[in-house]
Amino acid sequence: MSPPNDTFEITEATRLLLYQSMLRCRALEKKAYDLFMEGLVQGTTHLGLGQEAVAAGFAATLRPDDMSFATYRGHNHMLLRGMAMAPILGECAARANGCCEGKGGSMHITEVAKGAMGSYAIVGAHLPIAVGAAWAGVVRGTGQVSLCFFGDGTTNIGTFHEAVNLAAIWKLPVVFVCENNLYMEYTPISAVIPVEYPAADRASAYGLERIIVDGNDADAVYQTAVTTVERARRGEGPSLVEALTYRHKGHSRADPGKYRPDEEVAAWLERDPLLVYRGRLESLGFPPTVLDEMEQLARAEAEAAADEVRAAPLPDPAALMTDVWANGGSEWRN
Amino acid sequence: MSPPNDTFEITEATRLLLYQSMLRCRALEKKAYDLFMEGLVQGTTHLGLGQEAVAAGFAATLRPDDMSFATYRGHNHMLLRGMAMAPILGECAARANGCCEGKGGSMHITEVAKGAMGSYAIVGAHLPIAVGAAWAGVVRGTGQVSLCFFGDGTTNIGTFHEAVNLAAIWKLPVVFVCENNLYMEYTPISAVIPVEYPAADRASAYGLERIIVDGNDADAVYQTAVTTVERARRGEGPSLVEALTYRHKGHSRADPGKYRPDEEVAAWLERDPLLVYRGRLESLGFPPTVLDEMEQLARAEAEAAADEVRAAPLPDPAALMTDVWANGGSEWRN
Amino acid sequence: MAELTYRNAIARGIGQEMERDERVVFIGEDIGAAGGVFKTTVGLFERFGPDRVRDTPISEQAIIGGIMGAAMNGLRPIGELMFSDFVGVAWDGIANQIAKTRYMTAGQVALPLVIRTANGGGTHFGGQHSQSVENWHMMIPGLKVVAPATPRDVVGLMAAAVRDDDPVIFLDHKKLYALKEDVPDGEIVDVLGKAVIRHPGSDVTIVALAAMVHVALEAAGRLAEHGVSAEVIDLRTLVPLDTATFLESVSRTGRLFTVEENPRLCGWGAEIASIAAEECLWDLDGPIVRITTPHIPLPAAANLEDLAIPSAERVVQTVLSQA
Amino acid sequence: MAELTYRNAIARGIGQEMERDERVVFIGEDIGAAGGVFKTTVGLFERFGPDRVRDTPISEQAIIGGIMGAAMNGLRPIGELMFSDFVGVAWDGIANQIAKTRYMTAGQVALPLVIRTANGGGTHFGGQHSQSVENWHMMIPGLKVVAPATPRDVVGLMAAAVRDDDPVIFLDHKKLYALKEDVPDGEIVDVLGKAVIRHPGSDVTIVALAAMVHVALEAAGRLAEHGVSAEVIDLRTLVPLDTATFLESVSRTGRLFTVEENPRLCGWGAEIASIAAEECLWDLDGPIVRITTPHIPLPAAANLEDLAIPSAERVVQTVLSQA
Ligand SMILES: Cc1ncc(C[n+]2csc(CCOP(=O)(O)OP(=O)(O)O)c2C)c(N)n1
Ligand SMILES: Cc1ncc(C[n+]2csc(CCOP(=O)(O)OP(=O)(O)O)c2C)c(N)n1
Ligand SMILES: [Mg+2]
Ligand SMILES: [Mg+2]
Repeated sequence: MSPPNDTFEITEATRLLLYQSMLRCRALEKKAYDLFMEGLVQGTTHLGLGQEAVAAGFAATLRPDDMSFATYRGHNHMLLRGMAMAPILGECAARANGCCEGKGGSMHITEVAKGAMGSYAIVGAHLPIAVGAAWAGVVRGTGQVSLCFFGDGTTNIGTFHEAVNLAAIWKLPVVFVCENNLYMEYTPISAVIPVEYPAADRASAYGLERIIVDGNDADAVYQTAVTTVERARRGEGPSLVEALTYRHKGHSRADPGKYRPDEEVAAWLERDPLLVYRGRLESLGFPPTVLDEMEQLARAEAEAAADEVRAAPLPDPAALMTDVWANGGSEWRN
Repeated sequence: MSPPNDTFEITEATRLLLYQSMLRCRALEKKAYDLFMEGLVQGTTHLGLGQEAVAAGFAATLRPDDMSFATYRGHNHMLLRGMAMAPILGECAARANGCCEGKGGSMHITEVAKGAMGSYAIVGAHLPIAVGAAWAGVVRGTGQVSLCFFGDGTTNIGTFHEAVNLAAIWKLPVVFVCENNLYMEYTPISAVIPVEYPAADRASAYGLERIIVDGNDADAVYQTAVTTVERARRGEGPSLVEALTYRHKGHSRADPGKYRPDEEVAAWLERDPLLVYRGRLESLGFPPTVLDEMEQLARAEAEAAADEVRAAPLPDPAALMTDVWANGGSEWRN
Repeated sequence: MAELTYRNAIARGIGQEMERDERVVFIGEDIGAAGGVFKTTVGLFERFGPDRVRDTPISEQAIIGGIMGAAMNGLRPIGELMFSDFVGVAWDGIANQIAKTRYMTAGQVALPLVIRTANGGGTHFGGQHSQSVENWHMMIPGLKVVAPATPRDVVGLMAAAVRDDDPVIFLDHKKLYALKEDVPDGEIVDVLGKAVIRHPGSDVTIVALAAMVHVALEAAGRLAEHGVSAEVIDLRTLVPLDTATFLESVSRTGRLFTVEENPRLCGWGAEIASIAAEECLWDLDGPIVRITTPHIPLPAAANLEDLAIPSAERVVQTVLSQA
Repeated sequence: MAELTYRNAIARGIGQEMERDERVVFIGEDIGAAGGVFKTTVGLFERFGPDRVRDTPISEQAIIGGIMGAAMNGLRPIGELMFSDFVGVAWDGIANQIAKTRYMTAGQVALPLVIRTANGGGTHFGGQHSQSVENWHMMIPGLKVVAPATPRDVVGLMAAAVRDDDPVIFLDHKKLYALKEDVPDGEIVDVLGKAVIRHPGSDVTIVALAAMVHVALEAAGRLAEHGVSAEVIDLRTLVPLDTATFLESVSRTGRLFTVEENPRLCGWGAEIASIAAEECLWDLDGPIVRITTPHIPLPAAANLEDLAIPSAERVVQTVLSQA
């Protein structure tokens, strides 16, 4: 694992932002979980509980016009681009207040106006999309960076290869971030790759540097994010980052995650990114009361959002036939 | 470039076989070219003129039940699995005597009974097919090896990545052979890859060795073939070989190949694999008269095949509606 | 005879065939130790071991190309794509390679393989995990297409699919996984290309498939209360297509309705309607009416999805409005 | 007004739009310096430079995903797939991502993009380089589908496609590349969703598309000699579909024939026939007849391919046999 880049100091303000970001992610997703339990979520949902440090570290480096693309496990990434919690939870519950008015569902959290360019439900689909968006930024001279988050299992699908290659040859401002949480759905990634690190050990195939970061350490992620985002912004091309992390829950709502050895789960729970970071902040002298208060705030924000969802109406039946086309409608004939 | 493996001697008989193989490929494809000129070929055709050493070197190592998969530029590979010339030329001309009765066309030369498992017209399609065939051999315990030939440009498509990865993790007996002839259709491969060697520089992404061979030197190819095919046969898994070579003509019938610098073409024509090999054989003391005679025989074989094609009828109109299904027919309703 | 769910029928059908013929192998994502993400393949890995039941990487093109190659070299593979929407990722392999290779090689290449996938909506998974894609395959010459409506048919049609020497797309319907019925013990083997009349009737013919069969049956029950006798035909397979059964039915009833889960344009319903409009026009006593999902992607929200997919109520109202 | 080939009309159409709007960019394999493998894009690279006309690797999924992303971030890209058969390699991107994303995001994501590709048979390239795939796209909600029959329409419909704020599949037909006609100078802009009557008639309505328009026109000429007055309708776009034009025609002629290059099942012909069978059944004086390629992959041999694809002779015989 590359040592955290310590050529620059992380400021106190950044540290608080990172912690706050993680707390908000955690609160959001716990609330999503509660909403299933209440029977408010009818489809599926994929939580990033345990992977918050990756989302926090990268989000902290972005400009408002940068573009983030994520998977179905994308709530955290989308939240930290500035989305409010209610439209995220509302979409998980497919309510009218959802960011996609309930038409997308939990796997498609999106708010384009905030650079939350979407959550994609088909493995690998968004990698070339993120590349194309970055290219458009170059053509238009905007200086935008495109962030693309995906899992370890995604490194075995064809679009991964095509997208990283295209970004590399066109030197596009894309940061590909593989969140290696050791599993696809039920199958461990180690069973289906011939190398140790699914993303990092493939970087050289695209002329890229091998970058591995502790994905449960928000500081380490942040430093890697600064380096790779700046590199992209300078026009020096894409990076492929592998962040080692773990999901606390099963793959999706339907999965209790029983295929994982108890000791493995326990070891990673000890390395919970929030615990790790709280410990660091305390040892750096941040007062526990402030940290507690931040946590309270995050929870209150999530609870308020959940209340909004509970009160939100179902989507208007008229929404069924809107927004297939740019004219707002769905007519295919005259 | 790896030096030719000289841990074993190439026998005289093998040398003659390699030369004869190349002569036959050359004669076959020159004849295919003549047949266009005569207006007998209506569709397209992609010649491997200049790339014969790759086909010869690998074919010389195979067992009859091994399986070769190639691209539209696959005439040579299919020929050297033991196909006769007439069914190949007949298929190029889409005549009734073609190996696919004229229904496949020049891009689909196939004779399954000979291990000539087909020529595939969509870039990358055959890579996973070759992998699956190898897997079936393992399940059935046959000891077969699957050979998969493709071009430099093919290394950028998704199936390349998926197929090589699957073969690597399942340790399947596949030898992937990238014939790097420097160009896709009109665009040089160097314009679209971020590494120097499109296949070799990606081998490590699949835990495989980096293997580059002079694809215009039949001995070097043969030695690499022996090593990689034996490795596969021993159950030690796939190899990814990059053979450096050049096509003498344009990409296909429609392409005069004008985008290539004259000096580049000239330099490669000097390194014509047949010239190189003839020189080597002569310097090893093989009598020129014997070599000339071999050349005559190859030409005569091709001329006889061309005559068969010229005399062959068009496909029977009834063939239109046969062989969609295993029952021989094409009915989709009762 | 014992009660069997549609879900369990899948493993039973595959198991029956793997037991019988050792050339039958099965690959896909999470199908092995995990027993499938819908628990449709539970027990197969334990019974047949990792050589014959094998988890793959997330590489659908390799799965599809892989079973094609395996079929070319002596196996009779079944490949699973987790959701039928994912055929898009492997569409070249399905539509261009598997479907066409026998024809393009003048019969040299045999491809006795099955692609099995969880199809259909009604589970609120959103637009990319809910599609009915049987039409995508029906459109491609060289593919056979099976979509069972009952647990018994899952077993019998799976056997027929595996034993068929041509590539078969086997679309089990997610919404039906919990459906139960009594199914005979022992081997069940059907033939492809036979529709069944699930409910005889004399006033109108309703042609349906998979989950829509149950919608049509419920509608037929309610129509009876309105004095309309509806015949419900379950197509069971789209290719081969049992045209005789529905043409004969229409010749008796004079009215044809199709109930189709797919988006509207160019579906199997259009094919059925066109065949009838060409071949039994003079038997018709009124327009041919297709009841389909509108031509829209499927929404995630339950209330919207329920509106989109044809319901018994919609079928009843449509038929009555035409009476 | 000058003579223009269908082939050159493609570059003219794209050039017209790139000139007008600098957000229009164009990517694909060998489209730049090489001018396209069919020479359909000659001159664009020289005119607009490598930032706006860009050669890609052989990575169709990246091309399609790439233009989607580019459209999300302010461009109006055109992506070329060299042969339309290759949409199979990128089908997830087309059918699941591009088609559905606007709907799934409740209108947030605008995708003003064009996928341009060389479609159709008659050039003896074999089963994987000759398909007509307009039906594959018509079937997917969220895609507009354009298939011009003439050089002028290539320019005008390309302009309409590029200016449209929705994803448009633009299928130019390989067999027509050499076709010439006089085309007005200056900007040409059509609207999507307007069919044209290419040949007025009163006895039968023949609906056709792209290369089949010319087959239908030739047939109409010959039918006239047999005393049958055939109206030939060129649909020009499948989505949006101009149903009014053909329904009105059928209401006058009483007979409907479709001439379709695609394999038989579930094509646009079936859709047209179904619409007519539902909406103007009482106007019909006889069965609706679809003339299609049989449900087979296309063979490479010229004599076989010519038999497979509908010919003027086949149209004439079919119409006469129904008279
Ligand atoms: C093309 C495709 N194949 C399979 C799936 C089903 N699926 C959804 S998530 C997933 C596992 C993905 O693993 P990984 O990339 O490691 O991401 P993670 O879920 O661990 O974040 C699979 C197989 C899918 N959505 N798309
Ligand atoms: C998926 C796909 N994309 C594009 C093509 C068109 N095409 C045919 S050959 C070719 C170039 C292939 O280059 P390479 O792999 O280097 O093989 P070579 O022709 O040089 O042997 C292209 C782009 C195709 N057949 N399939
Ligand atoms: Mg994972
Ligand atoms: Mg090449």
